[in-house]
Amino acid sequence: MLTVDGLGKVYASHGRRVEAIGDLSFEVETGSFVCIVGPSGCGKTTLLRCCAGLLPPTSGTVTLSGSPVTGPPEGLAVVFQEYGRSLFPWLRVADNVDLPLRAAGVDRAERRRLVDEALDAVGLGDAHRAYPWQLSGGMQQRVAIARAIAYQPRVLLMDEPFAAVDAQTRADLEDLVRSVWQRLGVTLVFVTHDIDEAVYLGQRVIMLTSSPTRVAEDLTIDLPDERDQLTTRGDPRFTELRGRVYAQIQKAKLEGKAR
Amino acid sequence: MTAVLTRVGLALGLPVVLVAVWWFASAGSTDFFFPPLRTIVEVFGPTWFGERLVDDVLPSLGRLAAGYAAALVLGVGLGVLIGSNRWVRAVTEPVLEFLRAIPPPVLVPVLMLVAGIGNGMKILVIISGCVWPILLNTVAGVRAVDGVLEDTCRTYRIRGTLRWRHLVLRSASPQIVTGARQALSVGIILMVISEMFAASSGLGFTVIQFKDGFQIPEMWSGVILLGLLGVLLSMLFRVVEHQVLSWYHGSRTAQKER
Amino acid sequence: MNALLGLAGLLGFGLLLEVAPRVGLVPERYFPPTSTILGELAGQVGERAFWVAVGDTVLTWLLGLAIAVALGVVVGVAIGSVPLVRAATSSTIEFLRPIPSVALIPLVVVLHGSTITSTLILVVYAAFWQVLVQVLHGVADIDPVARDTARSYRLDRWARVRYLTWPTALPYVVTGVRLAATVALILTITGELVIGSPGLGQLIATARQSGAVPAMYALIVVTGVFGVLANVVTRAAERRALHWHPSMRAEVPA
Amino acid sequence: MRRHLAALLLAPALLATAACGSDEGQSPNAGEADKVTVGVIPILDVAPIYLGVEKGFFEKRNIDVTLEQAEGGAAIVPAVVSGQYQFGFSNIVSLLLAHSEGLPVKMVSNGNNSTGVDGEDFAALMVSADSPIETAADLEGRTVAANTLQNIVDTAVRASVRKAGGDPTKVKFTALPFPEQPAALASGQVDAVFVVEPFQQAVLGQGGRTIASSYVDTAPNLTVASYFTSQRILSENPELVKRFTQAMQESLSYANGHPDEARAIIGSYTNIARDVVARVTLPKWPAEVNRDSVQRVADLALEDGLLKEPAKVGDLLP
Repeated sequence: MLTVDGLGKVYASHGRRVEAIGDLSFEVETGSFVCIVGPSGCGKTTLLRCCAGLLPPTSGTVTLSGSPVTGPPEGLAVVFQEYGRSLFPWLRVADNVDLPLRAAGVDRAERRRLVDEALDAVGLGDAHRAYPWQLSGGMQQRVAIARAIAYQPRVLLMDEPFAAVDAQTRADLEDLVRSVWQRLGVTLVFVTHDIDEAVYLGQRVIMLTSSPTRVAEDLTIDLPDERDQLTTRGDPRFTELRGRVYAQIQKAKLEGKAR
Repeated sequence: MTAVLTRVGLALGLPVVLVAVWWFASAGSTDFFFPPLRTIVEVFGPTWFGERLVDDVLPSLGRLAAGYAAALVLGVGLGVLIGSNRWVRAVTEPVLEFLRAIPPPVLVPVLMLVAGIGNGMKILVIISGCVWPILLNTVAGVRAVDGVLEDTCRTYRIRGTLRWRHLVLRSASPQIVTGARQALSVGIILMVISEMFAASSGLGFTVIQFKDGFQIPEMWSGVILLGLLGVLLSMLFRVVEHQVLSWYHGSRTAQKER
Repeated sequence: MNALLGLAGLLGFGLLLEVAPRVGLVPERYFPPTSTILGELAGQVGERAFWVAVGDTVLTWLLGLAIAVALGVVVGVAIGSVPLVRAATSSTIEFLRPIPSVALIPLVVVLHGSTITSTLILVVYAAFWQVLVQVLHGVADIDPVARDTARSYRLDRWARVRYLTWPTALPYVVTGVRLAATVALILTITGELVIGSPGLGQLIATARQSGAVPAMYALIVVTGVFGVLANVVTRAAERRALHWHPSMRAEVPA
Repeated sequence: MRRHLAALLLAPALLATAACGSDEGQSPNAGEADKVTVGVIPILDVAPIYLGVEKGFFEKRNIDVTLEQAEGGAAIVPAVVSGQYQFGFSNIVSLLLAHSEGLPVKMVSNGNNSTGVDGEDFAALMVSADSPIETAADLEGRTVAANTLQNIVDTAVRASVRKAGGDPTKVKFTALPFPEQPAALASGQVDAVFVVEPFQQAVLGQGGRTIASSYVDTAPNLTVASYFTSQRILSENPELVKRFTQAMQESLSYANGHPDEARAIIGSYTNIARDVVARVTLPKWPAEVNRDSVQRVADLALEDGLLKEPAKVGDLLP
């Protein structure tokens, strides 16, 4: 269980205080898939970095399985938005996936198996020897996902991972993430600014206000577990949920402007 | 096929023409200080391929190699230390900028006082000149490690040696290589200069001896040998760079095409 | 904040060099304390010979730099504008460039003795390549679309150089000047030191000959200050010349 | 190729600095004094020419002398040949080498000679006080510092080694300027030094001891150095050379006869401290070159392998 309790983050620079996150509290059940959406610039990335232990909060706490997060905790993986910068350009694809396992002290044979499996799972079974920059953007993000899979995390955080890939690739990757989640049984927190994506992917959607960020609404997505791009998106319930999230975000934007 | 021929022709054409011009223009030269190229080429072999190769050329190159290697280790090591700490960086930066700005040859007389006139002094001279470009470029490179990659290492708990090897050093390697290239030309300069000051062997020493003994064709051959060595070492450097930085050039080309 | 820390660093460095010889960590004879060096420096600054030497050094340096830049730009634009010439000269340039300029020392001494001319030859030789290579990069960097536009508007050759080649190459030229200024200073001082042409380098040689260790250090400090000045001035010039340019170019391994 | 390129590159540099360069090929205007530049080394040995200029020995022969200080004889020879200087001062080995390599040089006057007195010369082969080296023969396998190699110094040291019964080929030489030799000797970086005045005084001051007077060992009353000019000046203006030689001879004789004035003038063109100048041993300044000693040095240089073939000494001598 991932618990965010009273989280606040204030950036102070050049004498100006910018309150990025006001007061955020929510919980993510172990093994669940939660999407976080909010208007652009609402501090989604800040929230995710606090959860990952990459950024110390100004106030409040993040707790993972009962222990407070003060630095990157064990068993947590992050897939960053900037795939081009999160992969080591000097390592081949397989070595990129392999490096965290080496750091974790996994033995060679096991590492090999995990790397092969993870790359197969994302459909890159034949790209072991390529360098990341020889791949397209979508494929690079697949490598980043494979790296997370091979790491076998208990919690997987994804920070707008598909913001920079084209629409068709994006649909494929969404389905990939769903299947990975179902197979691995990880706790998945998925940050996005895309409302369709959030509703399509998550079991729950947490909507945020403009900064200073608060939780605007916590919505359960009662769509069936088996989802696919055609039928799920055609489902009237999908349209309804989507409309609700959309309205909430619009409201948050307006409030944000009014302030 | 024709494309290859054209390229070879373009690469060799001008050098061949220039050498030919030199050859024929100097053929009948009676000017003592501009001997015919033919004479220079004739003395080149006997002058350098023999005892002098072992007694002068190799010791010079050995000192260069030793000094350069030490400067690499020292420069990269200190550079990583300084570059990865904001405070250390802020404190040392002006001092380093100053030390780097000192033209390295002026340190020769000082180092002679301190380290005498033997191999130690000459290696120290080479280190003292080569270390700065490497050090400062390493600092800049380490400083510019990508934030996302840094975060990636943190979340995946990649630490210690693995982190130094696979994140810090590799990130900084394009800049380290730039520094190393600058250091190489400084090193060659200092190899020669240190031998012009006090020596009983070495390339620089021998060339000066030829000058003092008025053996002008031999002196020219020494100048040419130094030039060839410079060219050879820079070619060698390119081969190594190609190995070390293939990922860098590849990713840059990929970026440009996108 | 950083400036303060840097100042503290400089002071600390000076203090270290003051204390180390005083407490006997290093022999004072070879490592005079900072105060001695600075005192000596103050003494030197009061002497005419010092300023004459400074003048000679600056003259050699700037003259060499100016000649190298002028030659580098003219030759670079001439070679770079004609693709065939560029292709035909590239191997020669790649060969001549790494030739260490100090290899020419015996030659210039024999030909010109201990004169400023000798040192100038070294300076120009070394600095020329820095400029030339940058200019060639700059000329090669011309946007093909801009080139086609210029052609379609039937700009003549001179207008193309004036409005297309030159503005594109300018940032590279400035970078070349910055690199050349450093190299030129090194070779100026080296020439004076080794060849004995008049200037600061020769003063260092004289100080060495008479065993005046503090004077040697004082003069080395002066050369360091020159180096810093050269860096600061040329970097500022570079920023000024490039401020409009999309990429403040870093030196990339080419 | 490089040279041509360099020449091409440097044409503007040369133009720009023509003012500081040489002005060769000047022709004497009737009535006006001939302007000549003489390349000298700032050491004791050239006191006569400074004295001669001061005393007007050149002026009265219608020669306007400018003295230019250079690093060593090896640097002066090319400058004289290229016309940058009209006359120069150099040790005789450098001249013999230059001559044998085909450089058109010609001696015009004696320079200076050793005192001829063993143990009381103006130059000496010295070791430090605690050195086990007793004679020059003990230098086999040892390192000796010489200001520059391939000149009179290493030839003379080898002569001392030979005289003491040692094998001169087994002595190693390191090039080190005179001023640094005392310190190098004291710190043990070299086993012996060959120094001239005033550095002889410095080594004596630190307790060093003389093991040989190498110039004395080389030849009796050895001519160490001489003034020379180029064949071109000689053929274009033989009359000027003649006047220069006469002025030089008068200067040499005067200096030889007035050592106190010589000492006084040394203080004016060197930085040697007054009390040291008073103590140094002065060379001898005979007016005529000791021809036999030049021949002897030529023979030694041949034996040492410095010269490839016997020198035509007669062509070089005035």
